[in-house]
Amino acid sequence: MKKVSVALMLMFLVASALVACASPEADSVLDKIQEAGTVVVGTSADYPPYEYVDESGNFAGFDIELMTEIAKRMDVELEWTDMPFDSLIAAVQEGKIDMSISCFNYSEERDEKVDFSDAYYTSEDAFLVAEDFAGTITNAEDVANFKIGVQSGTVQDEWVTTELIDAGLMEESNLSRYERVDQAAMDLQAGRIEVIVADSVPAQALMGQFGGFKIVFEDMLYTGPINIVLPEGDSELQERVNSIIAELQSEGFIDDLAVKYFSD
Amino acid sequence: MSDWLNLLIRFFDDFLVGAGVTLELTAIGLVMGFLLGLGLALGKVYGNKPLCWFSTAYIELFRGTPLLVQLFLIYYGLPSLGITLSQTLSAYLALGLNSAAYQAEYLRGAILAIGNTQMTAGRAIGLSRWQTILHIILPQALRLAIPSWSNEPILLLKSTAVVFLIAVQDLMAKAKRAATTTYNPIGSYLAVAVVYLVMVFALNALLKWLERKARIPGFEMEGKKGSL
Amino acid sequence: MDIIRFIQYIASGTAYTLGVTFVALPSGLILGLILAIIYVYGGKIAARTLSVYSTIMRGIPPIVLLFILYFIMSGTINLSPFWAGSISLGVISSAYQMEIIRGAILSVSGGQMIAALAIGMSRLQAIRYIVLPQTLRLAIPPWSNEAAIVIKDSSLVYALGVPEILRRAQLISASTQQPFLAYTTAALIYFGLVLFTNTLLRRLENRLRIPANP
Amino acid sequence: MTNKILTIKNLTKIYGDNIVFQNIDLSINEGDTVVIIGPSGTGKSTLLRCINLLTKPNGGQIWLDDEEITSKEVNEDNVRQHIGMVFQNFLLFNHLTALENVKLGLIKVKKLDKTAAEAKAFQELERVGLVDRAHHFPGQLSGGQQQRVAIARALAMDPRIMLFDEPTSALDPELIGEVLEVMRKLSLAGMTMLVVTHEMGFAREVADRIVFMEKGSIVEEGSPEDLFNRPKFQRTREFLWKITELYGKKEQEE
Repeated sequence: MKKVSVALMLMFLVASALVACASPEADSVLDKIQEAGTVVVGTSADYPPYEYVDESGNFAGFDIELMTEIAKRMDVELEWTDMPFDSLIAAVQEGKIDMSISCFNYSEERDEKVDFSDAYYTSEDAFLVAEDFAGTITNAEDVANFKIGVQSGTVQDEWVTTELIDAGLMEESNLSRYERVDQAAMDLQAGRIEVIVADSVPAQALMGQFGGFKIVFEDMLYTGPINIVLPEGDSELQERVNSIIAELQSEGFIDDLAVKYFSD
Repeated sequence: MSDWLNLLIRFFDDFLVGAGVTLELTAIGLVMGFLLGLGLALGKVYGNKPLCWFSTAYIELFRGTPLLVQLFLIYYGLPSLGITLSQTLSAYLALGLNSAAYQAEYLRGAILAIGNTQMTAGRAIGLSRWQTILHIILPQALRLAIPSWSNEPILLLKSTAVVFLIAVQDLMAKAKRAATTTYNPIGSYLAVAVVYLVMVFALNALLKWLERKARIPGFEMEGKKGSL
Repeated sequence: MDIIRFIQYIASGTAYTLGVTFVALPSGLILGLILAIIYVYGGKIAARTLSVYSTIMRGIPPIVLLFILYFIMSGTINLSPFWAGSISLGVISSAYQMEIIRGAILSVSGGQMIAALAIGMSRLQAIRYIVLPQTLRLAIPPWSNEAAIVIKDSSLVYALGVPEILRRAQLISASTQQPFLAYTTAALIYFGLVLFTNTLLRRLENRLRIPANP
Repeated sequence: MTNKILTIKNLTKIYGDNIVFQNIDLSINEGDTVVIIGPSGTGKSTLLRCINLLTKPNGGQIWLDDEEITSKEVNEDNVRQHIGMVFQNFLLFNHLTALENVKLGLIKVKKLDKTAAEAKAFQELERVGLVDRAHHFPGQLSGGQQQRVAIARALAMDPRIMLFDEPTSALDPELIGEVLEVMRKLSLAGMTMLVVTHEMGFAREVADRIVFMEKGSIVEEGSPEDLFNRPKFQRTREFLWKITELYGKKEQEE
């Protein structure tokens, strides 16, 4: 009993000591990565099939497997850090993680804070509705007439907020922002919302998981190219990552991954 | 620091709206919890066997499970039984039902402290059982319960902070919004932490004041000396 | 999916819930104990500082604190959500546990300390051998309350994505379309855990009771 | 020339504006029993606490044997183990049995091994006649028994001097005798003792010297014979008269 409490106390002291040490800034993140032999990558493992935690508790998904290959080709170990989606950009910005892969779409506001790699995939937005949905959506803006659900902090959230709410097309009270996208799906099922605005790939995944949903509209709104988020102004690292992405694209590696994860 | 102040200024209106929602949730949860809690307390002390058993089970179950689970059960669970409540209504209901269990225990303690003598005295002058409870016991018990009860509003205010998880736009949801817009989660949550602190302090001061008010000489109950 | 596997899946989250509790509760106890000792015996400035710490920590909703501590921690060191969440809950609980232990120390009469000093014990020895053994016994009933609160608060790490009971209930309700059943199962598991802990601590309290202690 | 065990010079204690005692001079020879008497609130208890360094005096010096214990370099814990103290309200450690109460200081302070400590503790319990209560907790003992355990606990440290702070005033009358009996035996066995008490019978019979304190200073001191029969000061006489009067009344009532 004594030993256990001593061990716990030590553990706690070590943890708090670690918290107290901030990570020092290096000149180029690429140098730092190669010196350490490890790249620390942040993700928010709640967005299947891009990234999720599988039944045995391991990270899995399109982004995860892609990043594993990129790290292999950089000849460094890969270390994952899972954090809420909202905090990934801040973490890259403050140098707490080396880069982040989490189905990031390019946006101007994000580009002010961090850099983006070349796109490794292109996605579309989708409007997911219940099968008995009777409304008509011909233009993207028509969705403003319905009760919408989004995952908080995504580009879809951004699009609805700026293009629909700020533009005066809909009331903010008709938008529900969810912590996770499957919570939105449950509310779609319960009929509290009418449309989920999401990336089309996870939207299709939800369709498969829940059943009784359909996609009524697909287009690039704010989405489009998906990129890896890199620290601002580190061109060495950016070039290295871009060249590997180019390699993987020409070898057909990424297409194979897309087939594995995105087609049923 | 100046970044942080900018954030606070930029989202100040937003935080105020969120704080308003939080206070509303607290107030409605408190009132619902009080009415239901009073019923439960009376049921446990004076009810017949099934009523007493029900009250006890209710109190134990609601105090023995996390509020968040109760919230999800109401919000996501009930629709599969055909009951679909709105986000705000679900939040009110979860907070009210949860608080009722705690408030029932405060009230029950006070009722027990009044003791059987008051019941006997009431019955002796020809009042019915429920008349005695209504006119003799409750007026004393409610006053007696004030000191221990006055923890509940603050506990409830703090526990409302989970409702953002069912997309209710309370103060915590506003913090999330600020976090995703500014990419500064720590600063955003610190900002609302300050707002919560201010609300808790203000509420605390208000309750202290009310408690003093309730202690006006002449309104003091003999039963106050009872072991609470 | 049959009902047994359904329940099994949710129940396997219990390991995480218990894990979070077993990290948070003892670390909160150790930190709370150290802080309570400093509060009572550490002079005026320490007492003032710790009283501010306690007021702030207890005045902010646990989930807000959890997010703040979690972001600070996940930003500085590479901790999994499980560890970051558990340690954060431990820190939050430390403020409440400090108050419990401080109250208990104060209710062990000051004379006990004086009597220990009078036979030549140092202050630390007096705290270690005389004050604490009595304090910790006194602290068990309020502490068992806190244990139940920490078990219940462990559900908050759901928001960080830790696959504990509640998160699993949500995952399985999404795939089986049985949300009511899933959350009811989760609620009952939590209830069982709280009930079990309370019973265990009541036993402990009875076993450690000092005969005929005034 | 007898050995002086305790010497106090010019000792002063002030709490804020309140002067507890001022310029106290007192010395105690080896083997003597000195009894301090005087009205309540005249600083007698505080004086004992100062001697044991449980309270810091504002001025003056105290020597134990040849060592000045009020000097800054002194290790207080070390000093205290050589000065035994018995309190008005016993202050036994509530969570330990009688035996463990006596044993703890031997193990933790004197660093004796467990067997030696146990043997010594039994020896001390024997001295106060409580071997048969060794495994009882304080809550299971009468007040008189608790106080005797407290005496055994202090004796176990082999102190140079024993301080008694009104050891019987929290006891029911029928339990006072057993404690005084233990103290009488101790005194006869040559223990150096400084006792604050209202038990005039004990003072008269056992004390080598009696000190009368009032309003923070020593009014007079002398042999029991001199002080009781030929007090020099009016104040002493009044106090002694009051206390015997009270005593008389109390005895008649019971």
